[in-house]
Amino acid sequence: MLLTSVLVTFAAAPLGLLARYLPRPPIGWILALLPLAAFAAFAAQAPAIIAGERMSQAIPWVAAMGIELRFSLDGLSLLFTLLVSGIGTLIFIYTAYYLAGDPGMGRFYVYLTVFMGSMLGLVLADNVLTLFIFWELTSVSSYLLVGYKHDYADARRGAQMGLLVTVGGGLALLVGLVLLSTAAGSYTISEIIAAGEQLRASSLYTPALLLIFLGCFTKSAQFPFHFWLPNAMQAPTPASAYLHSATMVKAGVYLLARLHPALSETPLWIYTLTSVGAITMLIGAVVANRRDDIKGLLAYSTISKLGTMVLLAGMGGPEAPAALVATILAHALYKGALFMLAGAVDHEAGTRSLSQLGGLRRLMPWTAALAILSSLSMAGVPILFGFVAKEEQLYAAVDNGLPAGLDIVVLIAVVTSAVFGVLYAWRLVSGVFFGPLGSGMKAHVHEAPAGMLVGPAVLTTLSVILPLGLLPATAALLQPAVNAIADDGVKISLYLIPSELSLPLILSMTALLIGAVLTRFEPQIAAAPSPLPLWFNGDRIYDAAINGMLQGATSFTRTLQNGKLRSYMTWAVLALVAVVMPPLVLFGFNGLVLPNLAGVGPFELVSALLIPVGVLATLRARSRLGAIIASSIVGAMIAFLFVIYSAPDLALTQLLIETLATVFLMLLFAVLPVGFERLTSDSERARDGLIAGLAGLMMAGVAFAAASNMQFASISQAFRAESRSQGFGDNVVNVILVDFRGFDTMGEIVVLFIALLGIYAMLRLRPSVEPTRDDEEAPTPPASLDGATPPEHGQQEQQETASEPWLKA
Amino acid sequence: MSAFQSGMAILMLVMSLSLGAAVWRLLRGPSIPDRVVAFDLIIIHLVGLITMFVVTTGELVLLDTLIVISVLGFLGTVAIARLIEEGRS
Amino acid sequence: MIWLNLLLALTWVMITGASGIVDWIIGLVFGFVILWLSWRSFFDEPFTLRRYLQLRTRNPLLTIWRWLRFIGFGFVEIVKSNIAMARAVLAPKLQIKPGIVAIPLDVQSDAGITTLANLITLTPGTVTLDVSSDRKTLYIHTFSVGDPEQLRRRTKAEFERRVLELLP
Amino acid sequence: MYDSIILRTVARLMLPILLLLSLFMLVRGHNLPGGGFIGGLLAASAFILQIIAYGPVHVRRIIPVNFLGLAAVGVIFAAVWGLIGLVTGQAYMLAFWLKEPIPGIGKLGTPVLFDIGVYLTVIGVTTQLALVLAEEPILYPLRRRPVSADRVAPEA
Amino acid sequence: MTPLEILTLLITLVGVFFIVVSSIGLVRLPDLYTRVHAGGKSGTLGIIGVLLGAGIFFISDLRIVFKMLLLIAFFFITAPVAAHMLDRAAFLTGVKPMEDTTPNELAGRYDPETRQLS
Amino acid sequence: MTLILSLVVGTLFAGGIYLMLRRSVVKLILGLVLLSHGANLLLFLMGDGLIKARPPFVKPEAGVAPPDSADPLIQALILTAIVISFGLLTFVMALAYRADQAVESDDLDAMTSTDRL
Amino acid sequence: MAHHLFLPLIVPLLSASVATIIVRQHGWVRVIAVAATLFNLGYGAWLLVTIAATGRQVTQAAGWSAPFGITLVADGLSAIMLVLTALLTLVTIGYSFATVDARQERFYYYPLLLLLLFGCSGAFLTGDLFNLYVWFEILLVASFGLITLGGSRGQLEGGLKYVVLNLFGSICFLVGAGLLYGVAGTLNMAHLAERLSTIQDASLVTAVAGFFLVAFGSKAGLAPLFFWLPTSYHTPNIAVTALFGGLLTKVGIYALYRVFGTVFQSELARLAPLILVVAGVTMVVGVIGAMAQVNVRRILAFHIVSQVGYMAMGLGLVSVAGMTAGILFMAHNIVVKTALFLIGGAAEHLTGTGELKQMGGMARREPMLALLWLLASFALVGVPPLTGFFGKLGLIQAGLAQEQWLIVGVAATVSLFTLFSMLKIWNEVFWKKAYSDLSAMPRAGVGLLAPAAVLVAVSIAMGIGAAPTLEYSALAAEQVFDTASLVRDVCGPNGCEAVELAVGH
Ligand code: NA
Ligand code: NA
Repeated sequence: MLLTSVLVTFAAAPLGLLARYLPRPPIGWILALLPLAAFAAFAAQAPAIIAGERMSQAIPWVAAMGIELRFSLDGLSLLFTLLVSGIGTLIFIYTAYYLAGDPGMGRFYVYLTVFMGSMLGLVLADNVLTLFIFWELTSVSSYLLVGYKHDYADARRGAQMGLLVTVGGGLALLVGLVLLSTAAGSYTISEIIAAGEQLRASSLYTPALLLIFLGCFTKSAQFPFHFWLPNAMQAPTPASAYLHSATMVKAGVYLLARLHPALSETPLWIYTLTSVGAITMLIGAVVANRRDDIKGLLAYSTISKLGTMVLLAGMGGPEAPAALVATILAHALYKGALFMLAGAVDHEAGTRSLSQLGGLRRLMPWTAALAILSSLSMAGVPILFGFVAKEEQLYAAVDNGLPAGLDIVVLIAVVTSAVFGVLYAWRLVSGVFFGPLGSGMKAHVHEAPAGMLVGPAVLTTLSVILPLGLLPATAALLQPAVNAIADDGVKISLYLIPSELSLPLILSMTALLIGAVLTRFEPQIAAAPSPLPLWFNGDRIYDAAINGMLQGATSFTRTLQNGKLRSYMTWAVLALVAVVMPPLVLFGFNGLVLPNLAGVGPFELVSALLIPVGVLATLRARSRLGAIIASSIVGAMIAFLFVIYSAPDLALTQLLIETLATVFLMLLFAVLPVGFERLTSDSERARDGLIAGLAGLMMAGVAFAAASNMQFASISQAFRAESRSQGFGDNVVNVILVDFRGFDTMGEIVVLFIALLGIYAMLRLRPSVEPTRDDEEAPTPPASLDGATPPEHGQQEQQETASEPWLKA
Repeated sequence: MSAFQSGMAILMLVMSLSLGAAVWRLLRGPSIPDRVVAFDLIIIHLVGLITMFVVTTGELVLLDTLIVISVLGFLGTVAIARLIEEGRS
Repeated sequence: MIWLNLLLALTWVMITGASGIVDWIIGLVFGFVILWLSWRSFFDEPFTLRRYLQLRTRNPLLTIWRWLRFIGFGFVEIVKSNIAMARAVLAPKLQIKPGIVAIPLDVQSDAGITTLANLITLTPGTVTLDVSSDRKTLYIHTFSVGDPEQLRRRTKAEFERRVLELLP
Repeated sequence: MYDSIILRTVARLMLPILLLLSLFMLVRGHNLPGGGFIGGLLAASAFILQIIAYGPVHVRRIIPVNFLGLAAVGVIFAAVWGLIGLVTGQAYMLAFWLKEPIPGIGKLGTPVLFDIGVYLTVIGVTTQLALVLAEEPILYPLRRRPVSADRVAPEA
Repeated sequence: MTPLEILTLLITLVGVFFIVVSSIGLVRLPDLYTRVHAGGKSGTLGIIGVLLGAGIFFISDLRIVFKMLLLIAFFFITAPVAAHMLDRAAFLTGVKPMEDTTPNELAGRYDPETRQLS
Repeated sequence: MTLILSLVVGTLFAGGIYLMLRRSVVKLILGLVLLSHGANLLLFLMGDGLIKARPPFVKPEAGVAPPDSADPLIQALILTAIVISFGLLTFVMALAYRADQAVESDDLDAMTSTDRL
Repeated sequence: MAHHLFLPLIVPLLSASVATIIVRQHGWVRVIAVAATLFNLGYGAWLLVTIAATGRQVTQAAGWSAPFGITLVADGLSAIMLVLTALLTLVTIGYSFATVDARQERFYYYPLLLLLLFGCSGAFLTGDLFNLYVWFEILLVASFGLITLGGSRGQLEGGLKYVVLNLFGSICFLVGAGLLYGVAGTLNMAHLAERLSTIQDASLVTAVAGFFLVAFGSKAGLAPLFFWLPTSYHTPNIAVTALFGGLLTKVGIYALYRVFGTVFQSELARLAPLILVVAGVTMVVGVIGAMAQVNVRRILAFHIVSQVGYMAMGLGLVSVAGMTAGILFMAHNIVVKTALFLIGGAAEHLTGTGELKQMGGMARREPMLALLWLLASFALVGVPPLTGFFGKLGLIQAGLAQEQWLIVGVAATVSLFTLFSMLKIWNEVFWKKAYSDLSAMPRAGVGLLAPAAVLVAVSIAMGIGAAPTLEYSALAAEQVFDTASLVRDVCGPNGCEAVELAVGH
């Protein structure tokens, strides 16, 4: 069933394209059946899970890499699957209204469905690599959703930013997970968790954990990676509501919670998560109060809450797991609703700016009512579920597992964030729904279509009714999740009114009070100087990093890939020297004795020495022709050496080729300017001379070392012996060429043949801008250049086409 | 080494030195045709040296290279001379 | 052409060093194929058997004799020329007064002009520089020009006459 | 107009001689220096000498061979004999020899035929290359650029 | 030494002598046109001498003798052509003859455009 | 002689590389030519020693090539390499010529357009 | 004796030669090209299965016993490369039908493609070092012809650098082969492995191995030898770029795997740190270059360089796991890279330019093309469950297993930058609004889409079927390292020293 749910979701994704042909609200209700079915299926498992069962399912995939499609459903997974599919159902309905008439709606549903499948896979996965695969898929589908309105630069930027940050973190996560699995000896999550003791003792623990943190922090928008989340608000609101508040951003928290039993309670875990979580929580809370855009406000409040969750995951203490689970649920309920309502407002009023909105409570009464209730939940006002969760947070904060000193700091931070939470909830409500009518709104604003309010209504209702009598049931549902996080029998007990006047309750009330008081000073707070230095702005750093990288890359590439062949050649030669020279010098001359020069005949010596002379002449030649002739002497002398040293075939071939090459070279280059221009400076020459000299010395060394270091008998003896008897030829070289190694020769003539084709095409097929005379038509010679006929034949014949192929005839 | 071979060896050495002189002209120029004349003469030297080498060693197989070398010496000289003309600017 | 074919066959037999009847036949066949291939470099008209078999020389023996005599003459001239050359080159002080002299031509055939030019080049003190485009003048470079007129006369008398005999 | 009578006459004379020499190199290459490559290159040299003396147009006219096609045929000719081995269920290029040597030529077998393929390919490739290169300035006369005098070595 | 060897040595000596002469000529002579004399004449005779020497040495093997004769003929035919080509190329590319080259009846006879020689 | 020829190989490589580091296309080609000469000569040294006047041909009387004759295999390899590098070099020549023509300069540093940023 | 190994060589060769002769009959030439390539594809697939079932396939050219004759050996790696080469060529030919103009066809475009196929297939099959050199030259010169075909200024300029630098690499190869023959006296790879395994400690052989490292590294495009690639790959026909982009550098990698995995085993261990450094630098430099570029094909070209670094990493880890991952990565990259070039090229073909700043609006105009691009680029970046992920994961796992933290870190980081520059193309070409009215632009027909779609489908199939793909890669990697069985297969049970020159064993 687990596997089926994930696979069916993916398989059903193309169904979303139906919306392309029917971009009207009813399609949303139809398509919502898919997440609804999933919700129903998971909900059906709830009793069993509550009863303490655990479902598992696995099919092998790439066993050799440790990848196995292993899924398992426990309390934590159940909570998330219910959130994903439940809120998914509402979003699916909402979308059809929000995007009504948009031709891209089909695409949007496809992305949404893929996302849902990925998210389900992620929370169900019981194999780290499978988890990672779905993790990445959520990033990708999120990218497509954020960039849905890709005609706008901001949408592209937001999408790209989110993807780069989350994928970057994902890569770290991947390495971390592999390390973790290496340490645990298994890729199965449940087995990894079981190996907690062993893991914490492993030397891989620290690197693995840091890398996993990186993955979780980027995904869950923790400081300093939080900046991508507000930019992801470029997504159409359904996506924001679904991904960026209710589900995907919690993936990082989910993973921390999932690994909590195995990896927590070390200083690294505690301090990192506590500090990052607390900072994120505070920054989010503060900045949310400075945003004018309602989605921006909600995004920062989400960041703040994510920080809270990470803090709860890290701080330890008996209440923290329960508080974490409650917070996840509460946040999903009110934030999902608020986002959808913000979308409704945007949809109807045509703006999301607080300064341009106002007084909508009369024009959009239902929206206003739902928004107010959810905001109260967000503010933690009693009898709403947000209050219950906040109580839990404060309990956890009061009774945290941190060392003295730090515990107080964390407590203060939690309270402070609660204060700010009241403040931004108030800003949202008062700014949008109260006061005079906003200035920047559309002319005739009216209530959003009912379908658009279904989702918010359901979620808000839950926020309201859960505390009204369903708390035990909720607690029962959440208990298995808590068990998954904290295996040592931590009990979750949710309550609306505590039995006694406890410190958390006092703190909660105090925070509400202070928050209420501070609402008086809201304009001053919004206008107050930023608590963070100006440069310390994720957006700006991101942009600067991107630009800096591009500029750096450009100037680096310009320098390196500068288009100059000689510079590339220099690299190549230096590479050769660098690779060959050290081993040659170190080991190449082992056991060599200096050669005996006595057997060298004077006339061979003269011939051999004429080669360097020819080389030198080629180098020093000041005209092309001079250089060509000088170099051909080199070839001739080499051929001569071949003759003397018993290689007549070689000498003949060498000479023939040498001559033909010279002729070809002359044919092509004799017509160009004859003299060489002086193009390089003396210092360049000196440098090149040094490089060339070094390489030459190395070649001499390696040649001599190899020629004096023949350790094995060559196979050529067999050819000498068998040339006549088996190859029926006396010229051993030729027998090798046409028989023993005739296959080489075949390749060789093919090389010639291909070279001909290439040269022919290159010379005759010109780009159309150049004067073109293609193909084999024989050229008509201009009178000045070529003698067409020998004089004694008198009359000039009519030009035949030389392509007259007797071969074809 | 027999007296005959010694004699030939001396002659070959002389030829080698003479070859050096021709190469000197090749390097010295000054004009391109000067170099080509030297090239032609160098080929002649090589033919001569190989002939004498064959006479001393009796390795007749090497003799067959002479024809080709001569042909190529001619072809090369003529080609260069001809193309120098084409290329005059 | 058949003569040339025979000549090629002879060459074949000589360089392969096998002189059986089969070798002659192969030489003839190869020669024929080669001549057929290079036919158009000798004749304007396409290959015909009649043209191939046509004999130009009436008295082959006489021709051969004349050629041999000519070669002998040439050889002697060449040796003379080289001794003169060696003297000039090896003299402690170079004494050369070069000049370029035009010589009017009577020979008109390609082969004749070429033979004459080569002969001039190989013989004392002179190198053929070029032939005028109307093939009426031969330009020669001479090592030590005395009287240009005398040079012209001598060349025509000693060399061109002999060449004209063979190749008009 | 390049028209040295002397060169042309000699070049014409050389054509059959060099071709004969090239066949000689081909035929006896299995036993003495030579072979398909050397023979082919020599034959190509014979044609190239004609190109030098007469120019490519004339050579195209007097030797109306599609050399590119010849090269292709040479490759096919060289490759195809190897198939005998393959179709008889043995290795490609396995040598098959006639029992008795052909008088005047020597022992004949598929390696010799292969060598002929090499010969044809080399002739085709080399001659066609020379022709194409020699035709180049005729088809595309070069636009000359002035080179400032002070930067050029004062030679030639 | 057999008489054959002596003869070979002598003829080869003559050949080498002339080749050396041509080399010296190449080095010593003042301008290209005179150097062509050295290369074209002495070089040719020299190589012919050397080839002849070899021909005599291998006189018993007619095949070799013939090859040597073929080579000699080849040099006879081609060496002057090379000399002619070089002189002509030099003249056309503006290689100046030495100063007291008189008369110079070729001067100005080439058409600069068509390179036709009148 | 091996040592001397090794040094000769070294000069060929040094000269070739130096020429290839110049800016003229013709020098580039000549550099390649020298380099392939160097490679061929180096290969030649890798045979069974430098053997004078004993080419690998079957002696009619023996029926085999003398065991101390020159290494036939390395000769065959060099021959193959020579021919291959002929094909490639010709290609380079034609290409360099065409590039020269298209750019209207034989300065390699003028041929940087495809890397321009 | 598996004489059938000659078929994938002879068929393209003869087809190419015949096609050259009848080059003016375009229709027939196309038929020949497709038929020959299909044959190779089918044969490759058959060989893939056969090798999995019965192991290495060996035959001897002209029947001469190894190590005297030239051995053809096909193992898993050969078969993978063979089949991918044929697939790529086939796809490219299909794409060429829609994009290559008739003039180029007349100038031997298809024969050259077939000859490239011939050269690559030969390189993958030969078991002889010098013969490998010959095959390298064949495929190089065919690639020279293709890259300059068309003769535009860019092609000539880029082509010159391509050719010259590759020739330098070839010379290094030749010298290396010569030196190795000098030292070890043989050319057969099995025999070489047998002989060199008796020299365990560092020696001259290590220096000789350096020549091969430079030679193959330069074909593969490793730093600092890659410069020829970005300068030339964006200049020819799109189809040619696509084929080269997918295939050619991988031939260099193949040779590195083959020669260092089999012949130079102890040298490989010695040079491993160097190879890893080179791999890392290559990844980084390549991706930096890609970030700097503003042209579709030039970005992709630099990516080739960067990704070759990953394949080199697979070698540098000196383990079966590393090479397995390397082979997997290579197979993935061959397919995906070509797909990307084909898709980006299609956009270029339709828009008439490859400059990012002049393109746009393709996502709306050509959604199918956009989808293909998205899939292919995510595959390239390594987004699971597309192919690239498994290669990357394999490398990371193998790297961590060898405790090579640094290279793993570099590999992971570089893939993020790869994503970044791929997004650049996606943003500029597909997502961004068109600058002008695209309604006059031609539509992407089947001819443009189908070839890329085939490759993307293959990539997805390789991702879903990652298990068998990985298993085969592992088999291939094991075969590369298993010299003992290689010697047995090639020279018989007594080893190569015991063989005498004769026809057959
Ligand atoms: Na753009
Ligand atoms: Na764009």
